[in-house]
Formats: sequence, C-alpha cells, structure tokens
Amino acid sequence: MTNIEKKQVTVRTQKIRKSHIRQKLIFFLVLAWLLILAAVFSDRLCPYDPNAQNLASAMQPPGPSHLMGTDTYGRDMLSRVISGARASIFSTFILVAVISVFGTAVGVLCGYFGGIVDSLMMRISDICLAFPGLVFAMAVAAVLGGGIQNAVIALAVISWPKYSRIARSQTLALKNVPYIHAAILAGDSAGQLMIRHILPNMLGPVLVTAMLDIGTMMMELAGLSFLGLGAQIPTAEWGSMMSTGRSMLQTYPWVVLSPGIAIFLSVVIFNLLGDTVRDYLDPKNSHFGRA
Amino acid sequence: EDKKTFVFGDTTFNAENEEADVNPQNTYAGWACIRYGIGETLFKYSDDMEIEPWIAKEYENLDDCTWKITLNDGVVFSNGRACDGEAVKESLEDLIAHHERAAGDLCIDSIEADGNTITIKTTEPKPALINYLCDPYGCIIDVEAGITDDGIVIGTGPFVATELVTDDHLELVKNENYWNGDVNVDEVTVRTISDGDTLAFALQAGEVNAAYGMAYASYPLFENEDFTFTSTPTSRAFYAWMNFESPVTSDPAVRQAIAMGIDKDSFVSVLLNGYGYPAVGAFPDTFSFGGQNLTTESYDPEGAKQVLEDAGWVDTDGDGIREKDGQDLVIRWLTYPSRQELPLLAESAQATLKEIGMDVQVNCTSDNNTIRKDPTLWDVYASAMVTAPTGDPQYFFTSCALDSSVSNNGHYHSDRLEELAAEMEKEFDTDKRSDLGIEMQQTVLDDHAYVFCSHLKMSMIMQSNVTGLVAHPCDYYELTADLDIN
Amino acid sequence: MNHYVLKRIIQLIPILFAITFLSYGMMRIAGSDVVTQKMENTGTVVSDEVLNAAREQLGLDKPFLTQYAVWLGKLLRGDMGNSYVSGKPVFATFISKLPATLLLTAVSIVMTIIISVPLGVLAAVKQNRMTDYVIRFFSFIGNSLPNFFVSLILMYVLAIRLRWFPVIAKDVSLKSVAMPAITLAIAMSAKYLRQVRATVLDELSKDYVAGARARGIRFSVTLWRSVMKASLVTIITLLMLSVGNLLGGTAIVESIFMWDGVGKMAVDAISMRDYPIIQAYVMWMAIIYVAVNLLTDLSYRFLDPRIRLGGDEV
Amino acid sequence: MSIILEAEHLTKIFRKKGSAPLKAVDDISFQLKAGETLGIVGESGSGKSTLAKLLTRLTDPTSGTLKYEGKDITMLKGNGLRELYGNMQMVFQDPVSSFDPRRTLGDGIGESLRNRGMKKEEIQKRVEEVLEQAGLDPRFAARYPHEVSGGQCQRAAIARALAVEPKILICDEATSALDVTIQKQIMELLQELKEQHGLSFIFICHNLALVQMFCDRVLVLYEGRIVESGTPDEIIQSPGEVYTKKLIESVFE
Amino acid sequence: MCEEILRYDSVEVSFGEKVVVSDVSFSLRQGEILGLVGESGSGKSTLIKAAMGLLGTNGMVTKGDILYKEQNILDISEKEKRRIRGAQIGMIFQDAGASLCPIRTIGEQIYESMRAHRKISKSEAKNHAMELFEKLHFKDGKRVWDSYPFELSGGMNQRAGIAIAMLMNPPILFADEPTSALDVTVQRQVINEMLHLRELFGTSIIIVTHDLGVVKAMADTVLVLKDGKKVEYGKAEAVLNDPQDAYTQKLLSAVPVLRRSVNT
Ligand SMILES: Nc1ncnc2c1ncn2[C@@H]1O[C@H](COP(=O)(O)OP(=O)(O)OP(=O)(O)O)[C@@H](O)[C@H]1O
Ligand SMILES: Nc1ncnc2c1ncn2[C@@H]1O[C@H](COP(=O)(O)OP(=O)(O)OP(=O)(O)O)[C@@H](O)[C@H]1O
Ligand SMILES: [Mg+2]
Ligand SMILES: [Mg+2]
Repeated sequence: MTNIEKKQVTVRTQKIRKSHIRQKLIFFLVLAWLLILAAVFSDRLCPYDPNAQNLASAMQPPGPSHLMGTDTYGRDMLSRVISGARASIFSTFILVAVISVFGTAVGVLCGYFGGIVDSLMMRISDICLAFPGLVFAMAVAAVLGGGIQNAVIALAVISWPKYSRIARSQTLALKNVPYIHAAILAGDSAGQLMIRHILPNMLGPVLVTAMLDIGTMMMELAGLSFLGLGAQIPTAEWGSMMSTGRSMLQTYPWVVLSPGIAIFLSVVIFNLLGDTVRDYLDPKNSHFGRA
Repeated sequence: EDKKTFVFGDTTFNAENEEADVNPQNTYAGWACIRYGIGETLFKYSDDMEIEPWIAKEYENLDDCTWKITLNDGVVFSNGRACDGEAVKESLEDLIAHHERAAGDLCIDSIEADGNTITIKTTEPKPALINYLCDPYGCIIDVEAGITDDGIVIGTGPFVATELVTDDHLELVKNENYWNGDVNVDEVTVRTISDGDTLAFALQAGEVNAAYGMAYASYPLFENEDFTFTSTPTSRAFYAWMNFESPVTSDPAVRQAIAMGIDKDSFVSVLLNGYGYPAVGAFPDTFSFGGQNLTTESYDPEGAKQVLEDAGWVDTDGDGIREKDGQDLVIRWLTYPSRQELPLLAESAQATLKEIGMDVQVNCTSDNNTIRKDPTLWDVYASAMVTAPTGDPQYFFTSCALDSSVSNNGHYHSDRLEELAAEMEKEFDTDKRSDLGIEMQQTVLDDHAYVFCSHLKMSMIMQSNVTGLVAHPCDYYELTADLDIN
Repeated sequence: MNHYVLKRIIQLIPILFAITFLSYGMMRIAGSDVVTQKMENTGTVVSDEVLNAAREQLGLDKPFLTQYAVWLGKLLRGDMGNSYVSGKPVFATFISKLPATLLLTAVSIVMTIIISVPLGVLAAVKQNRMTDYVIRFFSFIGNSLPNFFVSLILMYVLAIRLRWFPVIAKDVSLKSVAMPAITLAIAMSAKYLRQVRATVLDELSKDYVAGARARGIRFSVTLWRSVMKASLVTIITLLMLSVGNLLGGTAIVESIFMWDGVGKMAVDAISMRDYPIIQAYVMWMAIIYVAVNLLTDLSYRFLDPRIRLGGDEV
Repeated sequence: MSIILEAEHLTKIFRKKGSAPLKAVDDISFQLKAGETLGIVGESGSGKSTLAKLLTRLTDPTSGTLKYEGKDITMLKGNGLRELYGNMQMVFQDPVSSFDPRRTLGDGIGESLRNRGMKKEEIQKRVEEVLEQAGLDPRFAARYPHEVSGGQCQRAAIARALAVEPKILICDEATSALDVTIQKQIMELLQELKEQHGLSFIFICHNLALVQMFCDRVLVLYEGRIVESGTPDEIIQSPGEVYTKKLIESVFE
Repeated sequence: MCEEILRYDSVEVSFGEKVVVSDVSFSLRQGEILGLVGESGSGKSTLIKAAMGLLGTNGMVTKGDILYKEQNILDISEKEKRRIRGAQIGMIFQDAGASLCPIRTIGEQIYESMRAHRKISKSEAKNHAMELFEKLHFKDGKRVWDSYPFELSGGMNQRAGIAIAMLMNPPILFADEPTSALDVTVQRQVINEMLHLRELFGTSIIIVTHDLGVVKAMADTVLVLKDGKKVEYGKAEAVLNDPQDAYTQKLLSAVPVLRRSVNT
C-alpha cells in the first residue's frame, strides 16, 4: 500500500491574498501621527496667520495664493483648516482620552469588585445612557455656557458609560481566565491584578472603541457648534467652521467644504486605524510569532 | 377660480423673539399682529417716520394731558363689527390692563368714547402719546370677540388669522370686510423657519413666495431677475457700549481708539454684503435727528495708534498688544449670537482692533443679559437694539444712557446728558425734541460712551411675481392689502 | 413571563426617579433664568422689582429641593407646569409634538435598517474584497458629515435640483418626513452598518457555519436562516442603543427642516431657557429610551430561544 | 503522616436567576496527608474544577470548612491568603492561557517572588533555577506564552508553581490539553518532583490510567459528591459504584 | 475489501505561504475505517477539510489530487462541491453542538440539510430521522427533533451530529475528533454508534483522533502524521503492534494504560 506510484500530480498556483495587517497598521499609525503633528505644529505650517483678516480679499475662490480660497473675512482657508486641526483634534483627543480613561477605570473597578458600588455605578451609567446624547449635551452646555471646553465637558458626561460597559464586561470575562487565577495564587493584590493583568489585556477593545469614537465625537462637537454651543470666535475649529460657513454652500462652497474635507480625512484615518487595530488584535489573524 | 396663496417665510416670528402669537397684549406679539396684516393701529408712520392717520383720521392735543382722536368712518373688524370709539376704548383699556409695558408708556387716566371720537386723559404730560399708540401693541382688536387660546385676535387689517401654531406657522385668509380697499391675496401662510439656510432653500425651491431674515451670505443667490429685493434702513442699530467701570475702557483714549479702530464701512459692505448702513449716531439718516447731523471719528487705525501711544499704551514686550503700567490692553467683548450681525461685528472688530494693539476677547453667549449686569465681567458690550421704535429720540436715552436707566450697566454718566434729558421730558414740540436728540447723541459720541457701527437695512426677498410687499423703516408693516401675486 | 415584566418595571423605578431628579436639577444649575432671559434681543428695560416679582410668581425664589418636590408632586398628578415663554401647559405641548418626532424616528429607523442591514451583511460576506471596501468607504463619508451639513446637501440636491421633496415639512406626511429621515438615516446607517458587519462577521466565524457548509447547505440559506437570525439579537440591541443618539439627533434635524416635533421644541426651549419644556423633553426622552430598551429586552425572549427557554447565558 | 489539608463538608452552590440552584460541590470531606498524592476523577461537570477553586480559595464555599495544617483557612483574606499561597500552588489545564499573553514566562514565574519582596537579581536566579528544575532552558524566561509549545508552557507553569516552594500542588487536569507524548513527559516531571521534594498532590484528572499510575488514593466525584474512594487499584479492580464501573468500562485499550 | 472510493494523491496543503501538509497519499475503500493520528497541529484536520473544501479563504490544496469515485473533487465548481458535501461525504465535528446553529431546533436543521440535497417534505424528513434515531438507539427521538442544541447534553448533541451526517446516507464519513469534547463515559457510546453505522450501511469512515485507544477499537487502517508528513501508514494491527517508525513508537509508548485484571 505504501508504494503508490509517483505519478504526475496537479500543481495549483497560489492566489492567496496576503494580509498586510502590520504594514497597514504602520501606515495608518503614520498618517494619524502626521495629523497629530500637524495639529501640534499648526502654527508653523500655516501659510498665513489664520486669524488675519483682509476684507478686501474676502471670498476668493481657491487659487494659487490661497489654495483653499478665503472666507467672509478674507482669511486664508488653508491656514484656518490647518490651525483648526489643533482645536478639533485636540479637543476630541482630550474628550476621548478622558472618557475612555474614566469609563475604563469605573468599569474595571465595578467588574472586579461587584457588589453595591457596581450596581450603583451601572445604574448611573444606565441613566447617562438613557438621556438622548446630543440633547443632554446641549442642556449641559446651555447650563455651563458655550465654548469648546464646556462642549467637551458636556459630551464627556454622557459618553463615558460606553467605556465602563466595555471595561466591565471585559473584566468579568478576564476574572475567570486562568492567568488571573494564577496571578492571585502568586499573591497579587486586587490593585496589582487590575493594573498588571486586567487593564493591559483589555486595552484592545477600549483602544478600538476610542479610535472609532474620535470621528463620532468630532461630529457631536460639530453638532454643538451648529447650535452655538461649540468653539468661540475666532477659534478655528472644523465643526464650527462648517457650521458658520454652511450658508455659503451654494455661493462660496470652499468655505464649508475645506473644513469638511479635513473632518472627513481625519475621521477616515482614525476609523481605519481603529479597524486595523481591531484586525491586528484579532487572535484569528495570528501574526504574533508562532502560528 | 384660482385662489391666490402667498407663503411668507420668516426667521423671526417665534417665541424666542417674544412673538409667540399675534395677540398685541402679549409682550411683542403685536409686531406679528401688525406685520401680517391682522391688526392696525390708530396712527402709523410714513416712510420718513412721520405720523400718519390709519384707523384714526386725526388727533387734537386739547391740553398737556388731554387728547382727542377722531376715527375714520366705516372701519370694521374682520368679523363685521364696526370699529367705533367704543370698540377702540375697550381695546385700549384691555391693553392697559394686560400688557406689561403699555400702561407705563401711555399713562392713561381715562378714555371716553363718543361715536367716532375718543378722548384720552393721561395722568401726566405725555408728549409722545401718539407715537406710543403707533407701537404694535396699540393694534385695535375686537375685545368682545376675545382672544383664542392660541393667541388669535380679531383686528381690522386685510387678513384674518385662522390657525396658529407657535414657532411653526400662521394661517391667514383674506378679510372680506376690509374697510380700506380690496385685498388681492386669498390665503397667506406665514412659516416660521428658524434656520436661515432652510429659508433660502425654501425660497429657491419656490416653497415660499417671500422671505425675511436669511443669512447675508445667501443674498447673492437671489440677486437675479427671478427675485426682487425690497430694502430700507431701520432704526435697529448695532453698537458697542463702553463699560465705565472697567479699568481699560474707563480710559477715554481707549474708548476713542476703539471708535477709530472699527472699520464700519468694510463691515457693512463686505460682511453684511452691503445690506446695512454705516452708522454715526443712534439713528439712521432717514430720521430728522439722524446721523447726518453728527460728527464722530471715522476708521483711522494710524490715528488710533497715536491716541493710544499718547495715552501711554505702548507695546513694550513686542507681542503686538499694548500695555500700560504692566497691564495688557485686553478688551473683553461681550455679545450674543441670536442676531447674525453681532458675531460678524465681533470678529471683524477683533481683527481691526488687533492691528492697533488691542487684544479683543470675544464672549458670544446667549447668557449675555446676566453677564452684562456685572460690570467686572466685560469691557465692551455689543448689541442690536431698535433705538427709536416710536420714531422719537427719547426712548434710546432713557433706556440705556441715563443714571436712571435700567440697562445702563456700564454706568456711563454725563451731567450734560442728564440736563438735556430732563429738558426733553417736558418738550412737546417735535422739532425741538429732534434738536435735543441731536445734541444728546453728540454728547455721548464725544464721550465715546457708545460706538454706533451700523444700522440694519431691513430686506425682504421675494419671487419676482410678488408685488406690493415693501420694506418699511419701522420694521413692522409688511403684509398689506396691496400684496399681490401676478 | 408576566412576573418577569413586572419585575423589570419595578427595577425601573429608581432609574425613573433619578431621571426626574437629574432633569430637574440640571436645568436649575443654570446661571440665568427665564425672567432675565425674557429681556434678550428685545431691548426691553425692566426694573429689578419687576424681575423679582416675576421670579416670585414662578416660584424661582424658593430653595432648590422645595422646588423639586413641588415639581415632582405636580408631575405625578400629570401637571408638568406651564412653559415660561408661551404660558401653555408643558405636557399638552409635548404630547402634541410627540407624534411628529415618533414618526420621524420610526421612519429613520426603518430607513437605517433598509440601508445598513443589507449593506452590512454584504460587506461581511465579501470581507476584504472590493465590495467591502466600497461599502466601508461610504460609511466613512456618512460618519464624517455633520447632520446639519447633510441636511443642506439633501435640500440642495433633492429639493432644489431634483425637486423630489419639499424643503420644509408642511404637514406630518411621508413626503415631508423623507428628507429629515434620510438625513438621520445617513449618519445612523454609516455607524450601524459597521456594527452589522462586525456582528455578522463574528457569527460567520462560528463553527455552525462551517457545519452547514459541510452538510451541503447553500451559503445563502445558512446566511438568512441561521446567521441573520442569530445576529438579530445583537443587531437589535445595537439599534436600540442608538435610539438614544437618534432621539438627540432629531433635535438639529427637526429645527433645520422645520419638522414640528419635540426635538425642535427642545432646541427652541434651550435657546430661551424655557426650563419646564427642557425638563419635560429631557425627562420624557429618557423615559422613552428606557421603555424602548425594556421592550427590546423583552423582545429577545421571542427572538432567542436560549433566553426564552431559560438556558444559561454565557 | 500529618494531615496537611483537610476539607470538611465543603459545599458550593451556584444560584442563577431563573433556574434551580446548582450544587456543584456537595458536602465533600477528605484529608490530604503530607507527601500524599490524592487523585480526583469524575466526568465533566462533576465539580472537579469547582473543588479545586475551593481548595485554592479562588472561590468561597457556600458552607463547610477548610483547614491547612490544622488552621482554619475557610475565611482567610489578604495577607493571610498570600501566605497560604506560599504553601499551596496550582497548575491549570490549559497552560497557554494560564500565562498573561502580554508578559514573558519569566515575568509570570517571578511574580510570586516579587510579591514577596524578593530582589530583582534573586528573582532572576530563582526563576532560572525552577525553569531548570522543570526541565526547561533558562532562556525560556524571556519568551512569551505564544512563543512556546503547549508542553513547554506547562513546564513553565509548573516552574511557576514551584517558585515559592509550596508544600501542596493542585493539578487541575494539568495534562489533558496536551498530546500524549508531551503528557508523558509532564507526568514524568511530576513524578520526579513527588519523589525528590516530597510534595503533596491533589491530582484532578479524568484519565483513570494516569491516576492509577500516579496517585496514592482516589476520590470519585459524581454530581458534586464523593461516590467512592480508595486506592486506585481497589477502585479499578473492584468498583463499588455503578458510576465508577461505567467510568472504567468506557476506557479504550 | 471492496473497491476504493476515495484517494488522496500526493496532497500538499498550504495556508498562505506556509505548507502545512505535504505529499500525503492514501486511499479509502468501501466500509473501511481509517484512523488518522498524530500530535496536535500535525495537519489531521487540514487533511479532511481539504476534501470538504473547507480550508477557508487563505488555505488551498497546492499540489496533488483528491479523487472521489475517480472524480477530482478539488477542481469542480462550488455548486458541484455542494452536491458532494453532505450527500456523498458526511462530516462529524469535534464539537457537534457548536456545528449546529444554536437558535434553531435540531429538527429544522435536519430538514434543512436534507432539503439541500433532495426534494422532501418536512414530515418525510422527520420520519426518516426518527427511523435513523431508532437504529442508532436514540431513546427519545421526538424530543431531540424539537430541541435546541443547548437543551441537549454534549453527548446527545454529538449523536445528533452523527445522525444529521448519516441521514443522507453518505458513502463516506469524516469524523474530526468526534469524541474528544465528550465525557469518557459518552465516548464509548459514540464510538459504538459509528461502528454500528458501518455495519448497517457499509459506510467508509475516516476518524481523526489522538486517542490510540479509539484507533485500536475501531480502525482497520492507520495513518500517522507528523508535521504534515506521513510517517506511517498501514493495517491497524500492524502499525499498533509493530510500529516501524520511531515517532509511532514514541506515540504508542506514551499512551497510559489502565492496569486491571478482569476485562469486562
Ligand atoms: N461560576 C459558575 N457559575 C455557575 N455555575 C458554575 C460555575 N462554575 C461551574 N459551574 C457549574 O458547576 C458544575 C461543576 O463544574 P466544574 O467546572 O467544577 O466541573 P468539572 O468537573 O471541572 O468539569 P470539566 O471536566 O468539564 O472541567 C457544572 O455544572 C458547571 O456548569
Ligand atoms: N486557517 C488557517 N490559517 C493558517 N494556518 C492554519 C489554519 N488552519 C490550520 N492552520 C495550521 O495548520 C497546521 C495544521 O493544523 P490542523 O488543524 O490540521 O492540525 P490538527 O492535526 O488537526 O491538530 P489538532 O489535533 O490540534 O486539531 C497547524 O500548524 C495550524 O496552525
Ligand atoms: Mg474542570
Ligand atoms: Mg484538528
């Protein structure tokens, strides 16, 4: 039986897609970094002073001297879009950072300790979730007044429960994983356990959610700007630039499209980054060493 | 037979503007009552703001406190009831009983009706009584017919309100009994459209026949033969109040520099697309006591720099902002967003004042009314106010520039102004009042207590087949019997 | 079953209580009140005595908790007070505007489902192929356009250029609801189709899909009969979670399209600081949201036999 | 021989909303003598793992007491518990998931030492020592769990358990996730430890052959209860209970 | 033995660029039971998935042929493959519970599988199933039919899985570790049932396992895999009693044996 004749065998050429997850990850990370760098160094990158008005050259269409045209005040749109990166990206970053850190901390603590505090916090997060997002933010902003900080605070108040939910369910799941038991047997205290083992191992889902949230939060900030509860003049912030420029959609479209494109690009970059991180962390895509 | 239906889109007919309905007894809702042709007042203003007869034919000032008013014959309410002296008396008495401002403005002691004449006695001399009667709250309504829960009243105007949903729409039909000519349009819908862009789209799509209150940036869309504009200057002024308690703006040089550092002409021609008038004083040139009689600083950045330099405000640390005694020249500019011109003004002033070395920090908030009560929180307050709602100069000063003015939050005080105001209080002669008005304006201008930037050019835009819709300087005569669609 | 429903409803009581407290408290922290608010933009000059008298009349001078207790007591009797601005009963106003918003919400949810479920499933099935990339790209566009901007584009294209729909809603009809609903659906679908995709992908990677394949069952049959049914619970949960967002989103869209619903009412009320209206709005929206979620939970019991038959949830 | 671990009437009841309470461990009493190897067998779901978690205090019993060297440890918390873990350690069924995927094996092995305040160099030395004891090259300390094979990982897990020089080692199906060839190697390692260090073992397994080979005494668990106990040979040669018989009959040869 | 119905010819399988199975050839005759043994990751599952076309998007048979009744089943259309799957080659999964949709009843899924291959009414399908359940000594067939997978024990699920695979009466059955997810006590039943099947229908079976006891109990031939390569292939007794390859020897010596005097 062992001596089956070696005969001609069919050879099939591979048409298998390679998944370039790592390369993709690096690519989007670089793009995200560029965006952040642009936000940090926006002052130096602007061809003109973003707040310098020149009413004589208002409403100029895109051209060689103003690549994205000028707005009602004759300010250079390109410069405003670049300097808007700071307000837009930083405020969304801070917002997302605050809610993800706070929400995660609450979720981990609740998931780990359970009990009354857990039920209480979860009820509170239920309540926060129950309030219609933007309207609650509007009301908070109405209470605190306009301004981008207050808009950020308002959104933070209603947005953290998402993270605490994720963190809590992750913690509950992790609590039953053998390595956590092993760590308990190694004599880890609750704090050590949470910081050394639980937090690092749920970073993935939290990070992915945070990446995707950057786009969402940019939209919500834009919504608040539309209601007059966003950035203050003359701060260039993409959402409020779109909102103030919206009347010019038909007459001077570049005024509203320029920040729109900026929002689009950054949302796309962070969404794709989030997706890629998700793929990267997916155990099914075994790119960690041994298969 | 085709019915003529007219749809009017308006951004200002809403509760936020205190026009929740069309009941003249309800705060400012009388504006809607008169604007949309439901009610009429005894007298009205002509295009140059002179008093003209309307429901009333003439008046006689019997003595300081007694006025005799004769009504036109044949005036009827839309329900057919005759609008005689008795009806007017009831309407005014009801008004005084219910309206928050009317009683104080009119100081009516008693009204007597006799056929088509009424005699009004006031508790104190009221030189501007007839002007006050022209205020939209003075719309004569049929009190017997009452006011519906929705705030609908029966007036004498060319249109009759049939349905009203606050902040949404008002349905009107032609008043078949109109006393003052034929009404051309059968049905009118007034749509409240709070978003200016939506309004612009609606006009473009032909869903509204005429529009009031869209964004200036949308105007170019309609500057073609398919649409007609009707515009007129009004006494709504956009101006900045100086805070005399503030360490910065209490300095006359700073105030003067601000006055010289705001580019009113460019503001109007570029940011308002030309739909406005650079202002000199509180009142537009159409008034006899208007800006044509006054002098003040014009835009002069170099001059402003010099003024500041001379007063000791110098930029020593090279950051572009001047300082004096270690204090930066920071101007906290308080304003609010509900008038689209104000943020534009703030942002443009911010830039032009920066050039002369001032750091303007804008606080544009709908909470402005609270903030301005506390003089430590602001330096300049920019607002949009109708300075002469009654066509008379006194109102502006009594409401904001005198020691007794409730709104004088910047605590401006001028001995001269107080004197002139006292004089005005007693003056019945229109010409003399006008002269006093001019002098008082010049006084505040010389003190740089206010910087008047521009006057509103009220504009309505309509499809080119609409006729008879004409903007009026006092902002509240809009729909009339003349309105027609061809 | 009835027992379960009852239990769930009883559990809601503290949440509802907290909602009322927050709705009330939040508005009262505000710096300025309606009385001063009334002066805005009109240039009226009112003396402090008049202001204080007005405040007294509205009960704004009493301590906070007293005001809350009074308010709650009235609330339980179905009286939510009168609008500071219009003076009309809040509850009646709210109820009269609610149907419009519910219609808008319902239509946009239906649209969202129609757009995002098929696309999400398609993207999952064609994972990492061109179709998937194209669908995801469109979802990015949807995700990066602010609501107000989408509204303008739709008005321009659908109303001005194509003249399919009216710019402003004249009545509560399907034709009028189309544009605001599409606006809401665009943003919702963009987010939602990604979630559908993820859920379906997750489900597709389960063993039973391979099992069905090994039994020679057509993939489409497995997809629709098993995968979709199994994903439904997750999909519905996610959809219901986004109802909160949607209800918030209606505010802007309603005021742009002049859709006379509670969202527009809320935007107007917020700009006028009309507390009773804002309170009613925030509170009722929260209650509606909670109720919708309760219904969702209950509906699972019909969708998922594991829950219905009391099997253990892992 | 002295009794090192004693369980008295240990019971664990899981209550779940909507279903009857489940007695996962039902009134279990036994004694473990120093140096003894106690096997626990039973089908899936019979409560073996739950018992292991009770013994290691990873879950709290519903009732019953647990004594270590005569001391009641049923309610031990905090530092007391940490001290106990110096004497009692456990090896888990799935070796790879018993290490934190984000930390090196050396890190995991040294964790208990670090928690005991040992210095860095000492830890490193001890880690290398136990790795060698478990038959692994010391360089494995720098590897991540996914970078080593299942068998190697289980060796590292044993090394981790040994690091604190415990007196009792609880193995919850420590070999059933592994291939037979590797299983054999691990069993040899455990045998060696037993002989050289005099450790006491609780050996949870469902493979009767392994239990027979390795254990001094066996408990047969069924639905949370001990249905039979004795030496492996006694039980295998003449099972007293129907269930035990079934268990033995199912073995293929 | 009867005719050969399945043949693997120098099969090489790759995932991405990684070759996982290389140059494996063997054949299966009617009624034969082939035991596929080897350590974890040696490519056992891959080998049978290759024939079923279940290698996923990144897996592919890069060399060789798999012939079912002289037809090369690698290069046929998806539609034809679908006809073979289930009807010609059945498959039992390691965890049959997981291979069934959790939210549909066993009955629905049985009916669906049968429908995929021929026109049949629900009641006919049910009758068929009941018949088979009876033959397989299922106690409560009706209950199983109406149950959801989660309502059945692991053993019952596994037997239901076997029943579904058998209902189409395929000449070949692949069983990928059909017992390792089960309790020792249930294992025996499942194995007995599979043997029973062969008796009833003459089914050929490939059973993947790492339990040599199972192989001893049921296989006619044994194929030993290591690192994707064939190390030994031959008659079961021959391989198990007299292993030629060092690896097979090691494997056999590692199996713990229960010592007992009386065999029952
Ligand atoms: N945290 C828990 N909550 C509820 N029930 C549980 C929990 N842990 C275990 N059980 C139940 O307790 C019983 C005993 O489970 P246990 O894990 O101890 O069994 P086992 O003998 O270890 O089985 P296996 O051999 O499969 O590991 C099972 O019915 C299980 O479902
Ligand atoms: N979809 C896949 N993508 C990449 N590699 C895979 C995939 N499936 C299996 N492999 C690899 O192919 C090799 C053989 O896997 P296979 O599942 O056939 O092993 P096995 O012998 O069945 O092992 P076990 O006994 O653990 O089931 C392994 O190294 C595995 O990592
Ligand atoms: Mg277990
Ligand atoms: Mg396998």
